[in-house]
Amino acid sequence: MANDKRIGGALAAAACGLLGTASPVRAPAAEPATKSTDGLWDVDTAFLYYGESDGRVQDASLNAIAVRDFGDDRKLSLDLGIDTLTGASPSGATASDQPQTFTSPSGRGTYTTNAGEVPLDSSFHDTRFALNAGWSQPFARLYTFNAGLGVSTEFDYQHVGANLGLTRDFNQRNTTLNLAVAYGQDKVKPVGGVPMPFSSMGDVVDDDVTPPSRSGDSEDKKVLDVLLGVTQVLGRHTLLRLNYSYSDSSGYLTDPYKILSVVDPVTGEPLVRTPPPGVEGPGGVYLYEHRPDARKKQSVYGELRQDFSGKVLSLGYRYSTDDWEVDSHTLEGRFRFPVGESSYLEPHVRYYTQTAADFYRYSLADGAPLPEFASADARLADLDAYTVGVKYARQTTGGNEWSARLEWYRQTSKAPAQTLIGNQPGNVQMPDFDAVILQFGYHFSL
Amino acid sequence: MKKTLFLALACTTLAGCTTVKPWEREVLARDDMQLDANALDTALDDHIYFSKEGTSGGRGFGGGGCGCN
Amino acid sequence: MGSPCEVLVESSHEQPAQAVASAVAACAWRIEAKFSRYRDDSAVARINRAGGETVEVDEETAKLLDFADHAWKMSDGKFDITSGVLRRAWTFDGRARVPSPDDVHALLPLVGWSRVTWQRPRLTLQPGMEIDFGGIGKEYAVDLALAAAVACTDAPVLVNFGGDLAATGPQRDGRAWRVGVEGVAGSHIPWTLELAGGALATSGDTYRFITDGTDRRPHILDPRSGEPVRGAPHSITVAAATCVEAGMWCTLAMLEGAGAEAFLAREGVRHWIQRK
Amino acid sequence: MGVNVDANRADAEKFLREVPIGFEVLYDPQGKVAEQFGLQGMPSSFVFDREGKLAHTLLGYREARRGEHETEILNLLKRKSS
Repeated sequence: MANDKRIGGALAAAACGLLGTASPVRAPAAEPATKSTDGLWDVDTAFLYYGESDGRVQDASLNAIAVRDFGDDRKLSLDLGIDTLTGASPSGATASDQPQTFTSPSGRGTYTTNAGEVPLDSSFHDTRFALNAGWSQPFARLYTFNAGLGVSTEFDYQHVGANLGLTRDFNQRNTTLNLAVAYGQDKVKPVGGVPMPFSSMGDVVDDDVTPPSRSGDSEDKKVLDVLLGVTQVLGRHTLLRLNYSYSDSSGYLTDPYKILSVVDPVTGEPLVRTPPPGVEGPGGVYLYEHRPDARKKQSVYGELRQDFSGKVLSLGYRYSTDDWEVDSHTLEGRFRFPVGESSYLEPHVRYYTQTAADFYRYSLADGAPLPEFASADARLADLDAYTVGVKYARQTTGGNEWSARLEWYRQTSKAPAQTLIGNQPGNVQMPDFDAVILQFGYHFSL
Repeated sequence: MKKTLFLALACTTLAGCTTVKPWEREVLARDDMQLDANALDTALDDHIYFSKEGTSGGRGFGGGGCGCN
Repeated sequence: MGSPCEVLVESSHEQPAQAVASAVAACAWRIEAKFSRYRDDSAVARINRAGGETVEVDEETAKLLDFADHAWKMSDGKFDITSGVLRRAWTFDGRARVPSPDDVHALLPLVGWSRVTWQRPRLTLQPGMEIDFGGIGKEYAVDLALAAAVACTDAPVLVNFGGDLAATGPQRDGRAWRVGVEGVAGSHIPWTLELAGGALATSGDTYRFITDGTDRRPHILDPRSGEPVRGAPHSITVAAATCVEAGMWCTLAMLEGAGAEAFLAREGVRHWIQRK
Repeated sequence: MGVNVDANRADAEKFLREVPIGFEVLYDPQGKVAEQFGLQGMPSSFVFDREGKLAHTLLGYREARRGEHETEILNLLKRKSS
């Protein structure tokens, strides 16, 4: 036989001729293939819509997390997110029984709020890109090390962050200790420049002029987070996670777009101001807020996961306290139960409550000495929030999964009584809102 | 005080549990029993709550790096 | 068929297993009866008795002859179903009997498919020539028996005729069938192969060999020289889609002698070769 | 030989259908064998020599150490029975 001649095809054809149709169709003999996840990307994608009532903030985002296992649990993860935010958010100014006119943050124009409405700044829209990359790998059998880098960018905000983590298993892997550190460096570049603390909202200026009372173009903020966690197996069906975290923020923690109304110390009504003739400007006195330049926060987080023969209940609780005196409790529950062979439903509830920051003010009284710090941001007031939602997920025959999630969120806030002035206690209007969260997800491998 | 309480709680759990043997983890190994079973959902939620509420994080380093707060 | 035959049916019910067993047995007996050169009433015996006369053969025999014809062409004459007469000089029963070169040369004129006239469905051998379907018949029986089994049941089935075997697919739980292959004579480690479907065939001197005191001579003869192939492995096992193919690969590789490994590797055939 | 320790045998059978393996599997739903061997982690492998003596214990599985394990097993196989 000539050495270079291949006869496989001819032999197969001859065998086929011999066996004809009597030959059963069979898979060729092969060693059992080991199903491997090596060299595959595991991708979780989601489209999320977040929409607040009354045409306030709306946000649409696309997110993808891709994880690749390089074997032996050495994993690379890439996390990409894009979101576009539009709509109006509360400026911090109080409502009034008169229409109110404000200068927009750029200092180039004005907007007006109707009588009896909470002032919203509608110039608020932005697109954010975020990218995180992480690597995790086990070493010395019981340890896992992970590290990550992240960046995000917005029109007026930049973030760079890095994190490191170490995990060790004990007690036949029934106990896992986790220590993680994250450091973030952010840069704020507010539209129109960084307003000086408590400077008053100025009149409209020309395009080539910097609005008054601006201290510069940008400010920095640093955040150091340390997290210590314990995961404990409590039984064959029960898992408990406890975290203690410490967060230290410093630098520019003020919101450059938030203002406080200056009100009559007797009536509590916003002061009325008339801009100079021929000049557009605010119809009241509004001061830019000023927050402390440091915040130390501690929190304890516990999560319990319990299996009830295929149904999984997870309960979470977080207590957080900080030196701004914002103390919060969060309670969260999810219950996942199978529906049919390849689907599950997961109702979700969440309750959140917080106390106001010690420098929260509903407004500032005219003529009174300025406090050291003040903010009328409702997110720093006494606040309650509820979330109720449900998720439905279904596995495709190919092993991929799509899901849909619909949640409803209601937030109500309250200004602490001691921050109210004059007649305010009877007619406080907080920027409460409802929102829906709609998410579509698809999980696949490639 | 709070810190002490937390550490005491952790110690109790470490010591006071019957050990689950390596071969008894079939339920714990299930995807839906992983603490990060809803990783993307919780990350997105954390981001929303970060921008709407006064405190954030706790579960992990959730929600930061955004000018929305 | 001169070798133990078995059929494995993975079923918890007795009835389908019985039906499969009957079908496989019927198939085995039919082919044994039709193509055995040891039975006077077989189709092969009728051809071999013709004494130079033209014989008209039935469709099934014609297909086997076509296959043999293809194999002869493919192997440049190394595979030849007329080489059986050489056995008159060589006896593969383990006794030490090495024939003289003269004995062998005297038989060579009776060997060679080129001396045969095959015009479907008519076959004419030279007087004194014989054919046999060794190296095809048993493998063909395995493939047919498996087809017969598939017709009776959906259950996973493995048919094993003396080490040549074929399976419908993996076992019910997805595991491959484990097949023990007799090791090199003298060693007691049977090694196992996995078969998740398709067929395995083994060719070698595990059972039958003669020895001249120095050299173990496999029962493969080169029809062109009449001599056993030198440097042939002790055994060759090949996996292929059908048993007929697997068996033919074994035989062809055996005929390559020392080049068996290179041959199978070049052809990209999955194989296991044992040498002493 | 594999010892499966799933409490529910159907789970194991489902897995085996997806990932066919070529060795015998014994079922130990109560974990008796696991207990006997004092299993420290999953998966655990125990390699015995020709005399049936425990030669190696492998805890966990690392693709990177596959060659090492193969060599160990081949060395044991090469060793003649005494």
